[in-house]
Amino acid sequence: MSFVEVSGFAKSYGGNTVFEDINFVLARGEFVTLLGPSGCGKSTLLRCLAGLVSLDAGQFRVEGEDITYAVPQKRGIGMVFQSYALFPNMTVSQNIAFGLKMQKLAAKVVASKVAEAIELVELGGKERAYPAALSGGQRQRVALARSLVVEPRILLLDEPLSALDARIRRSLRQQILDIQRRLDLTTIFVTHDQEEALTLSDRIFVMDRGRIVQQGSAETVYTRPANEAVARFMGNYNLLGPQESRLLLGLDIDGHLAIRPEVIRLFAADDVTPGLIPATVMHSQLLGNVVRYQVEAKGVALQIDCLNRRAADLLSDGNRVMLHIAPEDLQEIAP
Amino acid sequence: MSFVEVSGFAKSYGGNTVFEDINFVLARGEFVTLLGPSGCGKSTLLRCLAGLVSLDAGQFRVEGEDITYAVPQKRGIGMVFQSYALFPNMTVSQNIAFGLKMQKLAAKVVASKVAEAIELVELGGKERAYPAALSGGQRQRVALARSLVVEPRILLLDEPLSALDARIRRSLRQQILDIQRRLDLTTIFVTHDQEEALTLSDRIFVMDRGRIVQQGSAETVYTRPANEAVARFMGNYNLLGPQESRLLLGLDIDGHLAIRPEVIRLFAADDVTPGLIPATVMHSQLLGNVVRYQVEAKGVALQIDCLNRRAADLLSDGNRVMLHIAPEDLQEIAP
Amino acid sequence: MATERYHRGVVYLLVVLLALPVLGTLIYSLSERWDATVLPHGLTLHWYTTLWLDDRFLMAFWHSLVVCLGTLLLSTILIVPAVFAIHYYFPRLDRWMNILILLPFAVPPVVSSVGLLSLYADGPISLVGTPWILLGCYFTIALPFMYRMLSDSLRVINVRELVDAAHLLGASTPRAFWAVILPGLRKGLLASLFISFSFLFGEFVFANMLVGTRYETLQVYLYNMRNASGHFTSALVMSYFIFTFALTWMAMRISRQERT
Amino acid sequence: MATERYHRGVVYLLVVLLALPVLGTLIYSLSERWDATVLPHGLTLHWYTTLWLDDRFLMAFWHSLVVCLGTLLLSTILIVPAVFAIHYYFPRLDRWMNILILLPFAVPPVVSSVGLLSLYADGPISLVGTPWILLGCYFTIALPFMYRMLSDSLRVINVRELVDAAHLLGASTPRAFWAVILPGLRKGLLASLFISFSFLFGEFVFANMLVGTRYETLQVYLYNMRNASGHFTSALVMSYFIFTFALTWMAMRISRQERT
Repeated sequence: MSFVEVSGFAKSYGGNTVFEDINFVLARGEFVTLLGPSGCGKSTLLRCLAGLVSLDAGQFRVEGEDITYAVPQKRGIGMVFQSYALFPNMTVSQNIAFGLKMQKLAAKVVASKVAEAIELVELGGKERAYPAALSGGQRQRVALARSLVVEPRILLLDEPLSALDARIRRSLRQQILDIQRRLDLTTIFVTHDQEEALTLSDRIFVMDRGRIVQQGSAETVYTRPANEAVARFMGNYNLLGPQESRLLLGLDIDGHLAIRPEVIRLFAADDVTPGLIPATVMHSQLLGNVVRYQVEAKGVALQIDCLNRRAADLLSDGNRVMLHIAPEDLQEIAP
Repeated sequence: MSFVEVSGFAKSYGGNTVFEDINFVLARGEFVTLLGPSGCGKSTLLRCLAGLVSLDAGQFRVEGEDITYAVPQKRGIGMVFQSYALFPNMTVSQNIAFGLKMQKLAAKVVASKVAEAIELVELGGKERAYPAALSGGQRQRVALARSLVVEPRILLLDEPLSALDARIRRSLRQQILDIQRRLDLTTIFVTHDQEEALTLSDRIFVMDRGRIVQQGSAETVYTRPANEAVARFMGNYNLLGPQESRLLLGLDIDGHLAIRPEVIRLFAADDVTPGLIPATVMHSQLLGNVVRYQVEAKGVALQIDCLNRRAADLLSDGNRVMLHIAPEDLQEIAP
Repeated sequence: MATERYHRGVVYLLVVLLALPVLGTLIYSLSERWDATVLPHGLTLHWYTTLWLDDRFLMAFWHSLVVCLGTLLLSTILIVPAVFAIHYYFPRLDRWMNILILLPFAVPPVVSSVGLLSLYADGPISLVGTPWILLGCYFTIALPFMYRMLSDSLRVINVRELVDAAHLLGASTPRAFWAVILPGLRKGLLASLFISFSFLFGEFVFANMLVGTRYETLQVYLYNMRNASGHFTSALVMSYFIFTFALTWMAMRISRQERT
Repeated sequence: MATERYHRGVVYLLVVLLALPVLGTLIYSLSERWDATVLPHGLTLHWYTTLWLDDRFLMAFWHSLVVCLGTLLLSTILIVPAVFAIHYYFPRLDRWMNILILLPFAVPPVVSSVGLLSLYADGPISLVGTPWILLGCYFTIALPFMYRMLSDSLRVINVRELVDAAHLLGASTPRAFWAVILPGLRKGLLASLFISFSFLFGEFVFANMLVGTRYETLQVYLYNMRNASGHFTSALVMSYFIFTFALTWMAMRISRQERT
């Protein structure tokens, strides 16, 4: 028996299918990400899990108990919203205490649990501040503490980092992961950001047009995308059509061939090792730690990522190079 | 004589210095980026160049002509705003035609120039659309066309891509660069995004607390930061204090030592080449094309970026490795 | 669910409370007699034709139109540039204006009428009894609506940046105002004019106390007719209601379009 | 620059237009005589003491307070749950409510008074002449202000998400309303109550036409005193002005705090 079992979830609004045929199981303490472009149905799915939106079909079990039709108050599910949803008329402490007060716990117990939660999210000193006086990152940490303090069985996070700027996003991401590991909390994280999904998750569920199109670890989803849509969404894959595959590699393939830009190796133009493919640098972009080259090899345009190791090693437009693509890095891919 | 000469620019509001001692020259057709964290004064500097905000001190020459006190209408400067600033009551064509009509050009000339500009920014078919009906990326292209059609001597771009999502941002970035190259337009681009600055600019001016702290090419600014603030802002530099330098490398240095995470090379734990430093992997993060390791070597925590070439090559937490740091990659840096 | 039913009930109650008197008046105005019986007797348009052929009614209607439209013209000329000036040059003044324009709310018409009457009673200029004094008073009534709605319209369109953009493209400030800002105000202006019109058209206290029958407006006529047949006054009320409701509806349509 | 000066001029003109009558009345109320001379004669508080020791004035003041506060209590009980219900359960209804609440603007008090008078004149229930009928009429006046301001307050606080969050933390809908939504409405509610109060307190037409001297309110008293000494009425006007201006200022303060 799995900790969480979701089977046959389906939902539509006025004839439009939001999602359908959603099935997955989670182990206790697992961190999974629902990853997909905006409008793929992932947020609505999360709201259905929380009981805030009713399902059309499906069954939802947690620890064997069927809670498909339970009211949100009785599910034991915590949720963090993209817009924080902090109670503006309450201080940080009062916000965090709200769920405990609903359980009618003694004031002393409430106070000690709130203090613990505030320490957990490192907001000491902000107890009496109102949400309006906090930064975005601090607000989201209050929201996190408020959800955690009632000890939910499952934590749902609905794009919690989208409204924050890049630096805060990275540090809060790490903090969420640390807390989740420490509490061994079963967590579902919704995002449209690939890097977020890759760095956080035990498993990634990729959603596309209302369906889960791939479930797997970060490495698997990134390196073995199930179809073209996943490949396009996950990285900057070079996707070769049948004709391009023939031109570049002399292979006869019906479908598409995917090659990640970071697996292609560059060698000097005078390298005579057999199997190398001659190419010309068309354009280069310094992205920081990585240099991205656009090259042309046998009439096929390819993108190659290299580390930015030494300024002297950077290739200029028009430079000739040799490429090496290992056969095990070629992937046939479903359309 | 340089195309643009800015000397001694200073501005303060009610006792607070916004910027001071700003000096630079630009060659015709140069693309420079003003890069800095928010609140460093870069946007106000841009508005001063446009004549929208008055200067406290300084001189501004374009093609030798002193336009320090010229009204915005007479400067021959085009500007694109972060919020687009499109005229909501006018169609795309009317927006683009506005500047030409102010010059009282014949209707026929206006029409042909507008058509040309629309083609330049690839908005054919949208001539009669109102801004409200366009996507963010399309709006910014209209704003770009509107500024370009009057053939300004200098184009100013004030974080034009900040309001757009990641994919659109990347493609519009490329489009702006292509147009700038084609028209050989002297351009000043304001941003707080390092990647944007690195990929776009001939030169980057790094601003910090109202001053330009470094001017140089993308490669120079990225690989040779002038001080600690620039190093922290530009990348994920490993910054070692005097004690850490001694521990890790046996070097006696007063200041800080900066090492970029992508220049450190990893070797197998059993490699006996002299000069290698033994280390332990503490943590790894898959960022997509790059894997980021946190390692500990001789009691010093380091961050290392590697390409994500093969799943089998990924190191797990606790793995032992050997590091190689080339002496030429060590940089002493001003505090 | 019980909570939801309670809430739903409150909403319906509100609707009924608002609609009932209107319906009663409509039936009354269309019936020949409705005395001690529960249901009215006889359907007739007699009361409506009597009303619309009455010269005094038509003259009062005309007076109201002149005063209202005059006020709106004056208000537009004064308030539109003022709102723009405040938003472009002195944005911090907007806060103070929002208090200032509440003055007319703080001083109800009876109070200011009595005040104005005692001020002008012995003064050299005799505005009392002329429509000119109404123009001034009505201006203070229109001001809050117009200022607020125009100010809201401007807040949406980021005046400073649009004018900056127009300047950089070679436009002068007046040119930028006419070409870029005014069109954005058009719908807000129309909506506020409609609302002000229906409010001014219904103004009674100033008209009665300061001018009275010397320049009888529609409301004063209506007041003086209050002892006529109930059916006649109901016809008057319904005519009026339909007229201003059509106006208000147009104002709503315009302000809704503006939002999209 | 010429444009800027023109705009600045318009702003000053507006301020003067609004402030001048108030200043004149103030001086008049504090002077013993101000007849044919340019400047007033003698400084006195006589007119103020006369006013505040008049029993009829105090009774009228009391009547006005009772009717206004009664209306506000009724409005709060009905409108607050209605606004919440509309925003939480039927958000699309908000558009229709915004039209519906304009009905009182479309039907001016004279029109509805005449309508109500003819409706009730022959009817079995005789509300005319009692304060109860004022309560009903005043409710329709308070409704637009209260609905609009409360609705604006709710639009800012994202009702649905806050209630969802409260539900997930174990709160029922009524509990979520009391603990999370109502406190957010508090300031908007207070501000709208103040505005409604100063508007209702200044209402004259309904009070005079439907109730008159049978339950004399402050405005009716003021109207009936209009032929008293100009100095006396000026003192009345100024007392009134200071009272409601203080109220309005409090309302502004509260609604400003709300925004920060």
